[in-house]
Amino acid sequence: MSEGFSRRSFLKLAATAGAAAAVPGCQPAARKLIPYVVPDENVIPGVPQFYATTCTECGAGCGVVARIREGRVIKLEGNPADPIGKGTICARGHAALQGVYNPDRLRNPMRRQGSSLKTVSWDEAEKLLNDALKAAAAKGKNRIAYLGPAHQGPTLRAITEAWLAAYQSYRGIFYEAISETPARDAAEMCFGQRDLPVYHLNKAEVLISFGADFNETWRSPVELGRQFAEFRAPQARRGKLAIGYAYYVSPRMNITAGRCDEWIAAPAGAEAAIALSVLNVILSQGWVSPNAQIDVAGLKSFVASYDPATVSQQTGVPAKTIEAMGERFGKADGAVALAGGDDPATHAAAYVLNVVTGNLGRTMEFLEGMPPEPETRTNDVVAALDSMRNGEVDVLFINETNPVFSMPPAWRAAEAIQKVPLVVWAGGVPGETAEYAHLLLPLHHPLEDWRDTFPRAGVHGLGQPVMQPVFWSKPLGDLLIASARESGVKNAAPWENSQDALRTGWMKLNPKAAAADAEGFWIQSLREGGYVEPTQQAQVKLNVAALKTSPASRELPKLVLAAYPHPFLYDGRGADKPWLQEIPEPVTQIVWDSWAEIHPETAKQYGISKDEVVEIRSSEGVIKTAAHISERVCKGVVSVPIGQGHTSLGRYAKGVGANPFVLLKPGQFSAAVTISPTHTTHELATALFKEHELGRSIVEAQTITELANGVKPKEWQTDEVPKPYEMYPTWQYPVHQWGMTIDANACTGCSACVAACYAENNVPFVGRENVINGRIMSWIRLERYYPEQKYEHQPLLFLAPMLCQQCHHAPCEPVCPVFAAYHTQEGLNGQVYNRCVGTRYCENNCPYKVRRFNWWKPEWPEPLNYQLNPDVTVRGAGVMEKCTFCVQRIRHAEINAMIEKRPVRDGEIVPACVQTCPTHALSFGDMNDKNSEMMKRRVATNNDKRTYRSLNELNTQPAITYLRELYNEREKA
Amino acid sequence: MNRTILPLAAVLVVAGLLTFGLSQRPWAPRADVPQPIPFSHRIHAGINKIPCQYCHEYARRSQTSGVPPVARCVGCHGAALVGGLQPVTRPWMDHTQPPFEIRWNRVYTLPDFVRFTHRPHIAAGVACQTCHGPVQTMDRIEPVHEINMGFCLTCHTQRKVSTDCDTCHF
Amino acid sequence: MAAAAEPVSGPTYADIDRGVRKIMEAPGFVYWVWVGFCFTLVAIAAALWTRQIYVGLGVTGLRQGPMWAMYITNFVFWVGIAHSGTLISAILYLFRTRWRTAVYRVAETMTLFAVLTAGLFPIIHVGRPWYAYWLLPYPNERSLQPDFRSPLVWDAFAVSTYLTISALFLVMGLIPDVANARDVAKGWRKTLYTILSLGWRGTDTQWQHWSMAYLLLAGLATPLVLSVHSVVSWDFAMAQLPGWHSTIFAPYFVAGAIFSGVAMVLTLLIPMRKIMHLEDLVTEWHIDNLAKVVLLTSLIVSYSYGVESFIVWYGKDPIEMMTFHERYFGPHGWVFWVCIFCNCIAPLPLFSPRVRRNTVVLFIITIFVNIGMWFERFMIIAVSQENNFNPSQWAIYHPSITEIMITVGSFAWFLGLFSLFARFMPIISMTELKEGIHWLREAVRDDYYPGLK
Amino acid sequence: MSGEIDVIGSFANEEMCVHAIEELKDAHIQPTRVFAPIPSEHINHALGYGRSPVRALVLTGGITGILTGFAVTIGTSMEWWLNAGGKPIVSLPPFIIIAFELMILFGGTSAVLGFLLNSRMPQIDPIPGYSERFSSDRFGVLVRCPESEKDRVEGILKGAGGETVVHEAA
Repeated sequence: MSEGFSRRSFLKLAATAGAAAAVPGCQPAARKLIPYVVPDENVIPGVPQFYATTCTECGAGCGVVARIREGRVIKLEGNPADPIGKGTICARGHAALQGVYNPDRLRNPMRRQGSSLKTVSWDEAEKLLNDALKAAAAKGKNRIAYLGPAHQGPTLRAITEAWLAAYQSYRGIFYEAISETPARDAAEMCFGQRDLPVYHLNKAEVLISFGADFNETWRSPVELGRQFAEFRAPQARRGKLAIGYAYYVSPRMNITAGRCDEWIAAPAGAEAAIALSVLNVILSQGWVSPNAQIDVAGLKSFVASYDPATVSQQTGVPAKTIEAMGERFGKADGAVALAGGDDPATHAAAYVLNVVTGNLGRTMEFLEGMPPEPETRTNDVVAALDSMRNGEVDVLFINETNPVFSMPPAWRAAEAIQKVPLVVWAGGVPGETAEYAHLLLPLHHPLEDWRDTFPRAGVHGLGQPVMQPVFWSKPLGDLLIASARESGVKNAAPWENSQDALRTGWMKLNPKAAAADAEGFWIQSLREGGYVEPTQQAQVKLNVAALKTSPASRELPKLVLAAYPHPFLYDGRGADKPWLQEIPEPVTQIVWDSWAEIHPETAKQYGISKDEVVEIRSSEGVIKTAAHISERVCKGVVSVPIGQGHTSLGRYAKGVGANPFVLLKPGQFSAAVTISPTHTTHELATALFKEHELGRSIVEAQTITELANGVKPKEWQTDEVPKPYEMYPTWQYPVHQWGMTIDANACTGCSACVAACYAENNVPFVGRENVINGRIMSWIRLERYYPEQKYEHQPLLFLAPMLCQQCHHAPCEPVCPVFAAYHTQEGLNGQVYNRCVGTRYCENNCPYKVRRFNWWKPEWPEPLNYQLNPDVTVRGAGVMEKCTFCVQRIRHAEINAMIEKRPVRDGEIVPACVQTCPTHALSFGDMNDKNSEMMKRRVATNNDKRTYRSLNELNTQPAITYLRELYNEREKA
Repeated sequence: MNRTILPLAAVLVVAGLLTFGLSQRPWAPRADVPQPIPFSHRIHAGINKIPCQYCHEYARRSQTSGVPPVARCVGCHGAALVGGLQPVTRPWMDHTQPPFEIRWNRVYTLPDFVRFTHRPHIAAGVACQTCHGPVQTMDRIEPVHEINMGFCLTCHTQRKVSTDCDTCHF
Repeated sequence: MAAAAEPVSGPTYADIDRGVRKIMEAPGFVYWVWVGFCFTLVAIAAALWTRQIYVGLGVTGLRQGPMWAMYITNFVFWVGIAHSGTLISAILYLFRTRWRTAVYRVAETMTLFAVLTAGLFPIIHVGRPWYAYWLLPYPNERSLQPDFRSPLVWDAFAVSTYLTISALFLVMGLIPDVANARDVAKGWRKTLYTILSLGWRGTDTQWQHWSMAYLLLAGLATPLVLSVHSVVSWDFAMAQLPGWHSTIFAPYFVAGAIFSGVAMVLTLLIPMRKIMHLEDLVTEWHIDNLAKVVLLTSLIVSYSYGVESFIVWYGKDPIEMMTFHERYFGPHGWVFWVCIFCNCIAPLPLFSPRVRRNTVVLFIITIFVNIGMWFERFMIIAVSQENNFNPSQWAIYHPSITEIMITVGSFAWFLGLFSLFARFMPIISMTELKEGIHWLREAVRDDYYPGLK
Repeated sequence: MSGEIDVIGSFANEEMCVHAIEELKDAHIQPTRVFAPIPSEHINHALGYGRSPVRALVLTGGITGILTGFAVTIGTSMEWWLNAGGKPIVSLPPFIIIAFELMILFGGTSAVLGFLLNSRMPQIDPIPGYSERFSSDRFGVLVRCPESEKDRVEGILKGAGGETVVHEAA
């Protein structure tokens, strides 16, 4: 960003450009043209720029490329140079934009006076902070506390620690509500070191996940999702076409479980027992790999009390199932066990499972040079809270973290914070904790700031600001460095500012070490968004001696709460972003709410009906939320997603749903609860109505055996149309004929495509009421169907993205009276928004129901509208809209090709959904070009035997061809 | 007979006037837009033969042609200091505006559901004057052609380039 | 030809004139209260519509899935109502049906106002009503015209043609009667009737051309009326939605239209006859014949229901079968059973002449038919969409207050206009009653039906 | 012109009116104008009228409608050549519907226009000899004749059962 481009001019320009490009049809366009005074060499108005940076929405640290138009970041896409995301990001990554442009972001420093907040200047605010810090430091050591998120990057971490040191404090608390501590504890127990392993699911053929939702929030979902898709892709194994066999053990069937072959319904807290029991089976059956070189006999005592029969009795999981899991896992050529959740025993069991079957170093490996443990240990967190409560802390600086919302009630965080004389909260959207702050400081959003990430050994992400700040905020690093300098301690912060700090730290990575090349390295790192260095496997050995005693099994209460992170809202930090609120949770398809998922039998037992508000009470607290009755949750379990129930955090989060943290004991995500119906109902908003496909070929699935034998699945044998039936001469598409191939088998339900579409195409979000009223606007949705009982074999879920099929015999087109819906010369199902009268006949006649009508004038509260893509019309009220394979991108590529006098290259055009799909389930290309990647995909490795077209019997000739979902036949129980 | 014809004639006259009045599109933007600076394209592009894209430098690279930055004006007019052009003495000084920030009034506006891009048009060798008229003869820019869909189509049809709707509407 | 001087019994020309002119006298207070009530409802509906235009169709209960519901139901309902008018005035005219003379003007007026009401609904229904004119071809700089392959364009043509032709037909028939009224009227009414009568004097040449024009109009209106509801039915039949995509729709809709329309004629006629004391002119003989038409068309409609379901069952298309299963037993299944009761069962008592002659019972039956036929359209339009191809997108439609009030407003609009017309225009054709005075007298002389003096 | 008078016979019913016309015809007197409250084929027949030219007009109108229908639909479809759902550009079956509707529309309007033109309507000027009862319950036969013929005509009319009025011709 050039110096001459001031914040003020940005806002002005953004306002003008925004108004000119993005207002709905009937408003007058901006009538003023304000040129630059001095033009920025790098900025061409109307041409996007791309900056590589990193995503900090979770700890995975994917690299992203930000697309900038006229100084505004309008879209995030994965950085292809990044080894984690490999050019893709998840829904949460996309929604980072709504963090930048969140209308509820703190706009300027504020000070609490009495019950009201008063705007103060930065000078005033900083003086207040620094004076308090100096006074506190003068009083003694450790009178200052810092509370921040664990994944704030090495540089900021260093700055924070230097700042604390300048004021003689070591109370830096780096807190994550959903903690990796159990996994590290288990690693310490098993291997004597606290690093976490990295996984290679793609190298396995059997996978067991004990509650690790690796497609949603666990560790690095984009990377693991990609590996999982590879694991599930059909490939020849031992001369047979096979796909990986996946088990998922958890109280609730989440979307990760839904993509596995078997979901083992276990009550919350029973995962460890089952994991140990599987280990028991493997050890007792001797399916131990000779390569593992471990003392099997020594391990047997570790699992002694967990023979399948006993565990079956405790948990209700059939012994036969456990034995089958053990057998598959033990005999597999490459297997991986993953563990999530709060119980170190589960993690330990999973590690041991991987080790004994010889998969250490294969599907699971430890690397040298892993980043240090980012989280503060629980004991230290509690100690810090205690000292606050005892009045031993004078200044508490909170960065983004929301302890009041996410800490267990037993810790009484709010009470502790209230005891601190000066609470400084710094961040974006003020949440519950900010309510207790005396001073509120707006921080740069990570996309406006310099930062680095160090997600795992060998991967360093470098983030640069991609735009000028939207509000009157400051970077946290700068703030802390300046503050540290104020302390008077010499060389307290040996950096000029946070950029300098980042650069200083970054230069240590320079492999050439020659100072002369420093600038080149820096520029290259900036350009690539980071630096990747080769890694080395760490030599770790299972410490059998530490595993002598069998872990005690958790007691399983009669009714147990299973709280789990919402796939998009995570621990609640996503709740302020309307996209994440509006993208349906993939299994329940519920939006803008929290819910208590209860098995029908349990519901009957407690007299709970659908959508009835239930009161869930544990020893810690009580919440009320609506019941969602589903067979996809274990009996005797109440499953509540974490993330909602905010009483603050902006207009989109406030007052939505309930917060299950209230019910939890420290370090646990399950709790014994009682549940009682309240006889009031609260409709859970969902965009999908029927659960079953009713025998229609919308999402098809087949077993791997059927695929190998070239047999069509039984359920959909009748829909075959022998040849495309044409009543009229076939329409020719001489130049291009755009099409898509969607591998339903690779779809993990992560919904990144949905988020990408929202971002790219200016799709408005509508809110809960409108979703209930059937007015959700997303152009692409995950079509989720549950299997019906009547078939012998069925996958756990039918799942495929459903978007406009761009039919060549489009039912929507000839019914449009005004040619608003028509077929373009390149085979697209065009929609001319300005021609649309709004008869809605097209949507009536669309069998896929993928057209969306603007029931209201779409609204993006300022400054969310800055995110709007100026290349796409914002549709006004009364207009039908739909997916056009991102026609603006097609047009852009075609213009480029035309100017360069060459044909459009395969892969040059990538619609937003295709671009972002972590598993590459979607691919786009020219159907005229048989060599395009997309067309090849339809025929590659038996894929020709699993192609289908959605609702083929209607002969709509869609341009989208799906590849059937694949699954393994299960043994009959 | 008069009693029959007169009312009919009155109706016809009113209808004719209405049709004529509405056909003048009273809601359309006015053609003669005053500008904050008496900048003359005639002097710059006509007499001094400065190429269009010298100032409207983004036209070949972007969708917008770009309004020249003040620095571009200073580039030539500032050279007067070394004996080149006469400096403009800013007779346009408008104290209601921030210094150096010229708020031009738009002459050409397109509805935002039309995606017009200068780049391919320049690449295809379409002269600026094709749409903007003989700018080099105008002191103050006035629209010569009403830039509507019919205008675009005439040219697209003649040049046998795409007239598919989604070339411009998406 | 009967001898010239034969003394006549029964009503004379003058009796007819007297009877009709009496209606056209200045109406009383109650009448104005009623008209005021109607137009207040219209004003409420208009206000709600204005709001709908301003904020968007979100104020309706429409949603993903049922994108068409109450508004289009109303459209089809009102077009259907219109049809009986043309049937009675044009088709029965061509057949020289005797009993039509007294009731045809009522039916035709109803036609005009029903089409007028119906024509509003597509405009109310669309997302951007200010562009609704794009459905009709007109010269423009884009040279872009509607897609004539779209059933909605056929609809636009059919309905606007229907509106024009039925208005012309009504006006044509009115001219001699308005001239009649002109000759006795005073004040502003005289001016009004003078203008509307276009200088009609009943001369031989006027009658000669009038007769031919009227006959030809009737001849043109006959295929038109059949085409209009066929076209309306194709709005649905051309779509591939199960429950819509059916070849029997055209005759099925036409029969339904006549059924509902004749019922509506009776609904209007029975109270009007009572209130305005028209028993002399609109005799029970007329009513009886109308009731017979209701019965006949009811049987056709019942048959259509049977055939529709039979085809689905016989076709064994699983998706269609499921749609029909949902239609009968789904969340909106009650709509189907309301239709069955109102349209198939309630008219059955009309087999009895006693019921046909009992105006109270007949009135109740016609109300049932009106309700039933409204729900039939609702069932076809909304309920079919609720159970579309993609089960995940199934949805239940709940009308919003806006839609309900606009629907109520449309009835008020129709009744208000009709009431105004009935008191200010000759609502009974004097010309045709006179023309067919023999039949009227016969009905009286035979004393077949009491009621005439 | 002077000396011409209008003799108007007024009859209570159609039969008498027809009778009077026939009587006049027998006396080689052509009734100038007949007023009737109802359309009567008998009167037309008695007057010796043939088929109305409205027929031909309606036929022309109908054919014009069909041709317009096909011209508009085919012409405008060919102009843009837009593919909708893979259907042919010139899809005759739907165009037949448009042509049919236009046939009715044009035919119907021609019928009304034909009627108006042929019967010289709208006409505000009074028609000589018209009496208000002729729109109600009387049939009138007007004979314009020289004053000399008055008695004979009056005699015939009265003989047919009418009451007569004599006016000076306008």
